[in-house]
Amino acid sequence: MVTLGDYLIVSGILFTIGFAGVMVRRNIIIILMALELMLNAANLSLVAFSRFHVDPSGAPNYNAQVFVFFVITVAAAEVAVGLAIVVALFRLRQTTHIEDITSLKF
Amino acid sequence: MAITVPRPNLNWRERMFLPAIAAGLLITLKHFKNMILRRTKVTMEYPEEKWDPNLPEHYRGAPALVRDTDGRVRCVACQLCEFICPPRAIKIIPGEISKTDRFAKVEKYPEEFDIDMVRCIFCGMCEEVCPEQAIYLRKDYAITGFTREDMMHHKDKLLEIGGVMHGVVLKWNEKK
Amino acid sequence: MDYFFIGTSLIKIVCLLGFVLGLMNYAVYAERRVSALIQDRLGPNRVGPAGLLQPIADAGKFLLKEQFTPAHVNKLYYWLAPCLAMVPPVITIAVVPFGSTLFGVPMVIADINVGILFVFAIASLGVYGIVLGGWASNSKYPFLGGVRSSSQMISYELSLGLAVIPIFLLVGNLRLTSVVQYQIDHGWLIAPFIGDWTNLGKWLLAIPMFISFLVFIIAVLAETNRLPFDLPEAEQELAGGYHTEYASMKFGLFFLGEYIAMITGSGIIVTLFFGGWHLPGIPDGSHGWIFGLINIAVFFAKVAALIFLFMWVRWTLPRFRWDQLMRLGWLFFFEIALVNIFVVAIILIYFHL
Amino acid sequence: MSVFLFWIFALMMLVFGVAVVINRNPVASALSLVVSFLALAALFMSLDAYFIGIIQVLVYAGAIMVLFLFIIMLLDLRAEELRKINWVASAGGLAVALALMVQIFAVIGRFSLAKQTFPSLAKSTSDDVHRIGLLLFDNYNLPFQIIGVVILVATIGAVMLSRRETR
Repeated sequence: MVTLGDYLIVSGILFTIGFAGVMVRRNIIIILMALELMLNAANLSLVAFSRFHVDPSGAPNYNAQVFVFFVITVAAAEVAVGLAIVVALFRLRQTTHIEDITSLKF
Repeated sequence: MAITVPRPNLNWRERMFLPAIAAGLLITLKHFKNMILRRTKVTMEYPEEKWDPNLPEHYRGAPALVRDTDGRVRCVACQLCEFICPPRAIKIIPGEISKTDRFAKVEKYPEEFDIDMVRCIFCGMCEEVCPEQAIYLRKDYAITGFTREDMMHHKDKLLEIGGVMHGVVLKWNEKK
Repeated sequence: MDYFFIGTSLIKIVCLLGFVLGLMNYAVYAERRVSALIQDRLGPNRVGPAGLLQPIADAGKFLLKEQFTPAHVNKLYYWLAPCLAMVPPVITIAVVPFGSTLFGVPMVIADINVGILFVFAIASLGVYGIVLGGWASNSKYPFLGGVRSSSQMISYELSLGLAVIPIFLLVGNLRLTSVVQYQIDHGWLIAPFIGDWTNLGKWLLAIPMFISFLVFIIAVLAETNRLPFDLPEAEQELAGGYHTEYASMKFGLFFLGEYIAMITGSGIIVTLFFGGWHLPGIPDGSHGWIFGLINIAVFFAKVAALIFLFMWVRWTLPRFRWDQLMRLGWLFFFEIALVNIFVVAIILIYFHL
Repeated sequence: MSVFLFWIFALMMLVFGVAVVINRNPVASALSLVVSFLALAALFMSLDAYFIGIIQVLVYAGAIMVLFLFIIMLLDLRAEELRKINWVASAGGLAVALALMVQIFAVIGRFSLAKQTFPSLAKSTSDDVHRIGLLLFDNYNLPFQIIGVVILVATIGAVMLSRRETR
């Protein structure tokens, strides 16, 4: 049978992959994608905990799923703003490489 | 100089576009309905349904050589049609009629008479120009072939299409 | 494991898939005939009686043509894109209830409690085939088609989602079978006053439901790239759009995917607004297998009628310009669908429907 | 069967997650991320969270990733593939990530509940949309409204940022 630990480990590995992506890659868009991976790793463990924590009535604890819902919504907003910033940066500097964008003021 | 076409000012009902869309849909539905009820004239479905009975009197189809009532080829190889033919589809090799022949006064007959149906434009000028009324545009329109050679109408093919034509015979007439 | 469930599900999947693929081929044939009739022509009538074997000839032609891959394309994605275009609409059919019951087996492949969300989720994946096809072709016009397609789909998905919320305010459930059951009990949602003629609330409800229907059907037209909104493949401007570089069966998959999307879209519209398999006066499948078959036939007859509507619209209306399409989606349909939700909610509370 | 499916989808998610990071081509990265999210949605469904799974596909795969692809294509990022890799920085980043993973494993290893399997639910087809909706509009009403404001602000921000400078 699949245990809670299996889900947590998979979630942890996914988080690490996302983290490594943020650390290693130098393209802003890829970094944004890796951030999404990290958010989803958190979502996975939240849903796993929700399913693990069964009420006396026999239903999973939906509070965690509400949190996941919030995370997804905020992630959507974050991506919209993030990509708008990337487009604005690209218009100014013609690059999405973070090593080319080192000055604080344009 | 550019001409600025003024945009019409639409009132609110026209601005909704829905009545216009509905009217357009009704028009296409009317066409659909008329087609279903077979009220619209449509293209003839050719191989099943032939045009033959409705061909007009002076339809210009494939040009052909005709024989007279005595079975003689009326062409005298004067080569006027070859000369007039706009796309130069006609090629005639005349042959001489020997002095001893009954028709020696005719002098020439077409030894070979080729019409290249790839080139022919069915203009009817050969028919118009022929002094002997030997070439006619008949009502054949299904002229097909797999090769260019198939599309070359030789003398016997032309005579086969042409058949027999009644009426005046000038040069071949013995009495004249 | 419930072997009965698995067995019946497999039979349903195979039968429905076969039927829908056949329907798709004949939808292509019907499109050609209907367009011809609307334009005072005859259409394909050579192959077989009245041209009925034309789809088989077309399929044979698609399959036998050379599988040509241009040299400048991104090979993997170029081959992947047509498959991606075909798959989502086929998957979506799984949740549509296409009949009542037959021998006690419900005639829906997956009766899940998030039915309509599933439809939207899978339908939103349909854009990848087109975008990828446009991008992998590595050529101007397909690329423009792909970019147009992605922005168009994002714009119209909003209206699509908002247009169905009034229905779920009424039904109180996302399950598509309960939508059908609600319509059996309370009348079809396109005309909720039927059977309850004296109820003013139902007459008022008919107005927002009709608006909802209009917005939904227009959004479905935009999602399936049918003609007033076929900007991604506009022949006159983009030389065919995202499938310019495709030939033979790869083009065929794009082409047939569009028709399957049309069938699926019609099936969902029928389920949401026209009572699904329900026809007043005909009992459901629990009264005998003959009624079960009639219910399935009724469903597909309604789908066919809607497909005819799609074709009729296609051969009547001209294509929108790009900025008009965007303005229409964002500034008109989005707002009208949003206001519609409030109107329905007010009617529901005021009349206790 | 469910164990088999779990590992299939978990492996799929992780493999394509790695593909996101190591692909040089941004379009390939974005598509790998889509596949990874689809597998994640399957994992959510295996945890009986149907609503969340579908929302995952609808929002992430259907909207966010299309937006990513759209931006990648709009900016035409293919030229960036040829850049040289800074191996020292990459190795450092990987080392930090590995340290984090070791730490996570250690924490989960000590977590006693992690060895238990999931308790069974009362009925297999619970109406989770209904329950989540009730919670959302009842207990979490204020956060829900704040989320609405956040989305509004994000929309306005995105429009302002992507507007061209008019002089």
